[in-house]
Amino acid sequence: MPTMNMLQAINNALDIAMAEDEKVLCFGEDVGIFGGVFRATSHLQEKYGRARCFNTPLVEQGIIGFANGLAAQGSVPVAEIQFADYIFPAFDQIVNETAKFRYRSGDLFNVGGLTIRAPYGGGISGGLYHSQSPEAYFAHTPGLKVVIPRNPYQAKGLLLSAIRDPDPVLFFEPKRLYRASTGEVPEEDYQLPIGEAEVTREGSDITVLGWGAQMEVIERAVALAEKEGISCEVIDLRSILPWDEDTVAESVLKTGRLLITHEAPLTGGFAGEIAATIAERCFLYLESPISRVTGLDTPFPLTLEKEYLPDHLKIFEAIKACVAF
Amino acid sequence: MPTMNMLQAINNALDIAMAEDEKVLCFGEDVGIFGGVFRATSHLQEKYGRARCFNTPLVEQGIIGFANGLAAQGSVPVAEIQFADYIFPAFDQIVNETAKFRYRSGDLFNVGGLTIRAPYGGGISGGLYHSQSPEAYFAHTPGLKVVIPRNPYQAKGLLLSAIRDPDPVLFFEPKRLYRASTGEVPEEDYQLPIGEAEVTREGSDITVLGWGAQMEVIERAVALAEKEGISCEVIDLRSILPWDEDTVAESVLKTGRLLITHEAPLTGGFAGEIAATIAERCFLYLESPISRVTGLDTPFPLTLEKEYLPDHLKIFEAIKACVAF
Amino acid sequence: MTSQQDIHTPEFLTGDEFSIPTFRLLKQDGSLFEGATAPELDRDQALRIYQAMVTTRVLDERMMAAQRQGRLSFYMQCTGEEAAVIGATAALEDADMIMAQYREQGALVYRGFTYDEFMNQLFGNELDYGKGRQMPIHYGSRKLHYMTISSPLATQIPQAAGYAYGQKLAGEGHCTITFFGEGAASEGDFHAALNMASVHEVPVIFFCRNNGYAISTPSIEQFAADGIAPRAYGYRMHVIRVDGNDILAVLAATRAARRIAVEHNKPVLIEAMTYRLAAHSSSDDPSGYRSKKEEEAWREKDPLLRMRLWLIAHEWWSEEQEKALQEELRREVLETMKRAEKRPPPPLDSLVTDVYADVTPALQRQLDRLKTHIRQYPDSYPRGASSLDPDVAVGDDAATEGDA
Amino acid sequence: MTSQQDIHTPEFLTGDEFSIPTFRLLKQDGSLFEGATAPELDRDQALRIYQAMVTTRVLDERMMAAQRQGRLSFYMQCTGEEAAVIGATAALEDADMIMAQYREQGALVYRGFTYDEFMNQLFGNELDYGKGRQMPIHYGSRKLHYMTISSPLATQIPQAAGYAYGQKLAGEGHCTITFFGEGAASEGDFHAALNMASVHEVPVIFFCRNNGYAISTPSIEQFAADGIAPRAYGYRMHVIRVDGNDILAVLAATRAARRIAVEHNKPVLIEAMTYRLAAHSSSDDPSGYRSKKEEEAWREKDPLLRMRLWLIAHEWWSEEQEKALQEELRREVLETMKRAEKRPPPPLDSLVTDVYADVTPALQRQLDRLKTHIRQYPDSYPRGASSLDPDVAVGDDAATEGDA
Ligand SMILES: Cc1ncc(C[n+]2csc(CCOP(=O)(O)OP(=O)(O)O)c2C)c(N)n1
Ligand SMILES: Cc1ncc(C[n+]2csc(CCOP(=O)(O)OP(=O)(O)O)c2C)c(N)n1
Ligand SMILES: [Mg+2]
Ligand SMILES: [Mg+2]
Repeated sequence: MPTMNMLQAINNALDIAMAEDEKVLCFGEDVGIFGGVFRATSHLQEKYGRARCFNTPLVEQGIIGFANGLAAQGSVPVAEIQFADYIFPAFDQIVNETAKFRYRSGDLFNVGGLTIRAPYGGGISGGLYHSQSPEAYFAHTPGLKVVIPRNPYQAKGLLLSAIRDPDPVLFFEPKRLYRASTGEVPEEDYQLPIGEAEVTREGSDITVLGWGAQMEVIERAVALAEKEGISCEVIDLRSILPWDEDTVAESVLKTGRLLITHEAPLTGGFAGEIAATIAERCFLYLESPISRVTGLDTPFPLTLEKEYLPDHLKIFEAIKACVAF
Repeated sequence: MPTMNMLQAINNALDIAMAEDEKVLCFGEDVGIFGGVFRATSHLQEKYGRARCFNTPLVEQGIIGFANGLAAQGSVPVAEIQFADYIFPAFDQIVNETAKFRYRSGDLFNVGGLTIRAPYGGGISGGLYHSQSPEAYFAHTPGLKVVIPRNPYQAKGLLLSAIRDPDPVLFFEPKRLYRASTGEVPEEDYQLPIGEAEVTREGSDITVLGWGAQMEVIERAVALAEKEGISCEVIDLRSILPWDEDTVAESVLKTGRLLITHEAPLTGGFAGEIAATIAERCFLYLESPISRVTGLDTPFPLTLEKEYLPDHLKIFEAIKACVAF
Repeated sequence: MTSQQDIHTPEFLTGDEFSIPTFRLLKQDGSLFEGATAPELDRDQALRIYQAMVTTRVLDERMMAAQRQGRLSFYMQCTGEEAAVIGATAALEDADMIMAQYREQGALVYRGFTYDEFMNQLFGNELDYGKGRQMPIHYGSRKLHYMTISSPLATQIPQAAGYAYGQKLAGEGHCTITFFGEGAASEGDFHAALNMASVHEVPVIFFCRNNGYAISTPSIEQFAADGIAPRAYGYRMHVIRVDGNDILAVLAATRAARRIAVEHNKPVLIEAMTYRLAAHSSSDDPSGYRSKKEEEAWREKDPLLRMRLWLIAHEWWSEEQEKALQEELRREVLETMKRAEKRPPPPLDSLVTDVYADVTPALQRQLDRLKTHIRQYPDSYPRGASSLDPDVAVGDDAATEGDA
Repeated sequence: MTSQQDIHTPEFLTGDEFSIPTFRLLKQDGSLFEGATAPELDRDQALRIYQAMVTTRVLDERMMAAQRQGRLSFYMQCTGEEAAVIGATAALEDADMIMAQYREQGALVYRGFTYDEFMNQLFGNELDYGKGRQMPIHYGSRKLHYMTISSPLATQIPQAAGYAYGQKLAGEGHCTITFFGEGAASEGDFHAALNMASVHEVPVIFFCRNNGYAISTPSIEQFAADGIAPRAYGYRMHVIRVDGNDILAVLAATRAARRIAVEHNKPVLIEAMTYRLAAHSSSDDPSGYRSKKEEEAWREKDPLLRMRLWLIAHEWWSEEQEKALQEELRREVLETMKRAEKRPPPPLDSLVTDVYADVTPALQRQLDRLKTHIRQYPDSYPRGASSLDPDVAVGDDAATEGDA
């Protein structure tokens, strides 16, 4: 099996989807001949022509508006937003249009073919505007699906599922891992399920839950915890919306403890939703308060980024505090 | 003391603020000679001239961009968004600009003078796009303040505080109550604190928490509960961001139970944040799971609006379920 | 690509040096302007157009009255703008896509949306294709290629560009028309749409109904320029301004625009100068912001009257036929309204369907809890309770029909 | 207000019937075009301008080199566009507001931002006015009336309209200039800004640097029209296109624009035709999307050289002075860079200040917990830990200085 980094896996998924179905189109700022500022769309214009892979003018609300129209028409647009920080000009097209298209028309029309890709997250010295993790903004929006992969294998399988999913999917890519994360990725077509979390490590003392780039951070924290004799069950949520309550609840019923981590600020972050739901479902089984290890309630900083981020040491300490509660 | 409805109280607050400080400006779609589609800005153009109260072109991103610039310059803009459902085209200007202006410049510049007013919420047969409660989208954004009044007295005092607050404030007005809610409102200038919840009724069995139009719904539910011998403590959160953890936690430490209600969909709604925080802070004192009574995880419907809304009966049943847990 | 000419003194341009004329064919008395030629139009199509205009007018009058009687929660009239909307639609092929703002019910009438279909949407009953989820006037029809209306303004404009791009790739010779008001054209989405359409060369017609007002805001507070038309220069887009109350001019202009769009894959902007004769909506009262005199002046330019006079001059129509048609339509409106009012609401399940292609387990749980609750208090939720009773429960022929 | 003229045949316009010339004064050899008159410019201001151009160029060259050496995380050059940015700034009063995109460091240099101030921002140290929160090149200066840069494109354009509206109400005769690229002009905020500015008659200058590219996207894929300038017609706004590499033309055009803005409260659009000679940023490599030949052709239009030749012709400058200035500046860059690199980071508290005017109790608790954590692992957070040691802790003179 070939080894790929996450960008290669994404590029490969796009390539497979475009080869298979000529209705699949890739576009966004600089995605054409240049292949995107991160090169996720490299060579696609060469292979599939300018009509199917192209640069757009610099206007996110237009990109998504255009994509909504294409999807309603029956095409399968995969629109790239250059950084998740720049998805907000398209917020209205996404939350008022994409999300509500099917519902408001009684399913006469829908934009289920739409996939929106955007690199998200910190750890790359990006400061306020090249670091944000906006998944919670979208997770409050019924009608959308939100998916985040943790490694190249997941990225390819989930992206292929997203493109073929009958509902619109926001696909956030942890850009810190674009080149840093490598692994074996099958050459052939495969899909991974949307809406299902994955237990990546079994354990008995505490459930540690995250998604995207935090999974790698969790692994480091858990290694420290295991050294201290704490047995951790690790879950990659993968889909933020809809999210897999059952898998998480089942795990917490077993471990009695839950820690959730994300880079986005604490207040209103998606960890709150998970904590609220699981605390309700597992009320009598919780042995300690659900712990949230997240970014601070501030914009994303630069020089003190390391201090800001929910790193393995903060998670490790929080695991210990839970277990010692 | 005169009796006013909520629109009159808001109009009165704007009038006082404009009379006192010539830097205060009111603008938005149709706010000029027409006085706004709900008439919240009636007569202000007549009184203070077209330069200080005016119609804008129909472009929310422009309204807030313009307002951000005005606030940075030292003016005190009070921008109206005609319906909270139409605030999303301005989402980028609000979450990437308004919220981060002071932080990113190290306080060289700020838009603290800005207030954004918008009618929100359901119950008026508005369907998908004249009913939304978007407070949770903004509550995930450090740098913003989010305030929601429950009645005319609160509306006037909180709006005057919002206008004079050194930070930008989103002021969501429960439009269902615009004319329906009336009460005594002092003629003179007064302010109510931002960031402080208010205990509107003391009780011992359960804390029932909400904001805006839900407060009236809570009162009806609580009246039913009291008849069954359940003593409810009722809290109006008033500020969604920053929110008053201490007052809520203190109440729950006493009652041991918490119910939170809002009209917005459950998943990612602000009740999740409150539940997560309070469950952590009051872990050992909770006698039943924190209950959330909210809108369904769907867009806002029309014909079946009554079925969709978290009304007094649903809250009443949830109160009973908590107490019976 | 920019022009190559140089100047050596700093001269500013403002666009005042050229002006955009208005294309007109038909005078208010039903005769043609000197030098004007009517577009090709046979009796059948002429009558189809005219009858659609009258059908729209009657619907609007009656439904606004119904709203005033409290039978309907909300309504919006097309009144005064029928020629713009129907003339443009008549210039298209019936399979071309229409993405409208909300005041374009005339387009639907022209394509054959029935009074029953209108009423089901207006009353949000079980047969509403939109399953009672949107406010009145948010029509949609898949079979008539009419995209369901969405309230947020201007969002359909870039969507139309995207839709048309898909049509171009499909290569079946269809195009998309998108209607919007001069107010909505202030939104950022407008700029995005026109720019993307011209860069990507898509077969789309941007049809602006410049009716003078956006609710209470007169166009003079909406923009400082000579209408919407000169914006086309910013995108090197074909543009024409047309008298929106002149059915022949609208038809001819839109036919020509369609040719440019479909044959050359070039977007076109049409600005139709017209006037919103009625209030913005049933919630509005224009007396606070404009004069009766202004309204009267425009009432004299009534597009229906203008076309009727033309038809009568052609002996394709008569006052008797007019009377009969009006009476028939009025009766039909009332009958269909009564039918629609009486129909049950959509079933409770429709609260959670169509959020996703399939109902998620979490949503199903929310619905189940809601059902339990409603069974406990059936009288408090008469609409929801009605569909819990198996006898009353309805299938979803509504959606199926609309889909057909 | 729309034009009154009628036509009776459907003729479409595209704007091709008129074209927008380019205003030029200075030839590349430093002499004036025939018929051209240089704007009033005394030796002092001419040298202030030229030295700002050279200072900017040297800063850019050195800092890009520093980035390549790994001393700096990120950098963006103004190279090739110095005349556009500095010429425009020199046409303003120093108290006029500047709201720039990110490639306008020349404006700051002209107003007196020192190399030390640049370096503190670039290295995000304790003296950075922005407290080390933003990526390199996000400068700001309150005392120099230069709004702190924000990465999201085009957001500053409607803000500039609002700022200028406030200036108009204040009545002190100031205006605002906002700079943006031809790429950013595709954003919805651009349309919003120009329309609002012309409707509300604000003293703002919209200055578009049309440098041919938005990262890899050539302007031909950005818009189909003759540049940005014709968009002004859509707002009935004064517009001029100017050779952006011609310092005299930019100066003259912007001075004239300022007069229109301040004396008549009318917004003006200036489109400066120029070229981004360097890569988009230190993260970019243009060889993938444009030819060396194209770059070379533009390198020959170097705006610095053009002005230098003009100055030398006036005997206001010499090759010796040039050499001395360059050497001095290079030395200064290196010295200030070394100083800035060595300075400690902003204190840990700066993570939570300025989110609100006052730190909220909840944020204070988050900070306290963070401090406890860092004290536990000081070696893992060297920057954060350094300010926990009271000896190293710094006050906030940074902010105070910037405010002065
Ligand atoms: C994004 C958005 N902002 C505001 C509104 C509220 N609104 C509904 S119609 C309208 C005026 C539209 O005017 P115009 O586009 O000229 O169309 P007309 O009503 O004249 O046909 C406004 C402000 C909305 N529906 N969507
Ligand atoms: C809203 C937004 N979208 C995308 C980006 C990413 N981005 C940064 S610079 C740039 C190109 C800007 O081009 P232009 O406006 O022409 O300015 P230039 O770099 O040529 O000076 C892009 C796409 C951004 N910063 N903000
Ligand atoms: Mg209008
Ligand atoms: Mg550029």
